[in-house]
Amino acid sequence: MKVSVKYFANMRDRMGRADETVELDEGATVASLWAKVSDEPMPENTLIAVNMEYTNTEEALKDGDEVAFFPPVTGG
Amino acid sequence: MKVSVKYFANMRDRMGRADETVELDEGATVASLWAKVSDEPMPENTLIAVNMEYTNTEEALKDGDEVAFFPPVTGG
Amino acid sequence: MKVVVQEALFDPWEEVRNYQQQNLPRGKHGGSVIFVGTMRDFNEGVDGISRMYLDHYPGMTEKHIERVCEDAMNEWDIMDAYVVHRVGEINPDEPIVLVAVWSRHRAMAFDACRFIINDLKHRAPFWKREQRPEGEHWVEGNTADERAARIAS
Amino acid sequence: MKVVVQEALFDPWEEVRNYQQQNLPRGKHGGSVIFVGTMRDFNEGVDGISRMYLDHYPGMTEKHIERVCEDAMNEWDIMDAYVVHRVGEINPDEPIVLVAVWSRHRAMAFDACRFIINDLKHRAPFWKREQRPEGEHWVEGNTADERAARIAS
Repeated sequence: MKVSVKYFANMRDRMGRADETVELDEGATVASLWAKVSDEPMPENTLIAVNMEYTNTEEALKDGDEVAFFPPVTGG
Repeated sequence: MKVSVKYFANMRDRMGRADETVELDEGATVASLWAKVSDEPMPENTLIAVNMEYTNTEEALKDGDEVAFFPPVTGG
Repeated sequence: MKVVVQEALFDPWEEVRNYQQQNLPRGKHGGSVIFVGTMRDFNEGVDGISRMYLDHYPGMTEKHIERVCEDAMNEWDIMDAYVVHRVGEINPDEPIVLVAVWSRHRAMAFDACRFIINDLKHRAPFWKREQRPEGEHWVEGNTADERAARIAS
Repeated sequence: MKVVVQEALFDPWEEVRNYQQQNLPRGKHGGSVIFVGTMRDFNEGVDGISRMYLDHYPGMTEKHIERVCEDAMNEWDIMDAYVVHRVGEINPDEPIVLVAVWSRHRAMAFDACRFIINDLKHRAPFWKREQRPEGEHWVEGNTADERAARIAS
């Protein structure tokens, strides 16, 4: 299955890319996706959204999901 | 001594006048002023200001004071 | 800091913009909180209020509100406060009162703005007389105890 | 209810006036509470911040703020809410965010406005990159625990 991945703010700088499409095995979770896109552990305080809803590393992914990784927010 | 007295809102309607000057004996308090301007007891919840500062019926008055009687406020 | 009590209708948004342009240093405040109280055409379960007359105690009103604003500026780290309150004839949908507060941080602005409008509602010498379908009616204020409880809220 | 995320500079007072004229029934709301967040030229002890870039997550940002406004309208008896948030390049003294809430009674408007801006600051996907004298700097957000604590405040 394929998921699209987005990175924002300093996560984009760290990854060196803003987005990508990743091929995953069935049953993959957010954690296994991270292991595929980076050799380093996920930075502490990283926020995760799947299909624009906050979630955590345990969430199982489905084909076509949009996954985003980003640092704590600083709007307003 | 003389004090000037003001009435606002329904207190003005009740007294039938907006203001007046009252002659008082030395040592008069707000309570004795009220007894002079009205035959009725002061309505419950009446607010009192002397020289534009909230006070109570015990306050002793001085010549030239401005005393105001009015109901609970309803601004804003 | 400025407190204005006036009969004339005013545009609260125009007032806030102008006051800010003329009085606030540029780039120093992080947040402003504005309260605008507007005349409703209903009150206390009565519909069809067509007009209102707002009585006040000239002199004491301004003095009282100015002191409340000073208290707020001492209590919280706010940069400026601006209050406009109308008196006299007011029609439904017209603004009655504007309270604008500027500060470096938003929590202070919320607290100070709320403190000023709460005190103003419960302590400043204004009285509303509504034109109701059955006739003129002085709005009843709260008793001292209720007032104290609400100021604390 | 309306949520707008835009790059263009806006005049918060003009926005509030127009939104109110077009969306609020006349004579029904007793109070409105407005928060405007403005860019400061200092932050975290650093002076001389000359510009800021506000990154965001298009789509999620709008969705998140809309849900927060719906939550506020369900939680408190408010009549309407309008939020405008800028993204992209922002200069000191320019507005970043507007949160406007209208209600029959003022306490509800204060609570709802504060709830929306607190959630927006701590949960909506925006990120600030400041142009400081020593270079560009991503502003550090709070950790989840601090965030939860502040949302409750």
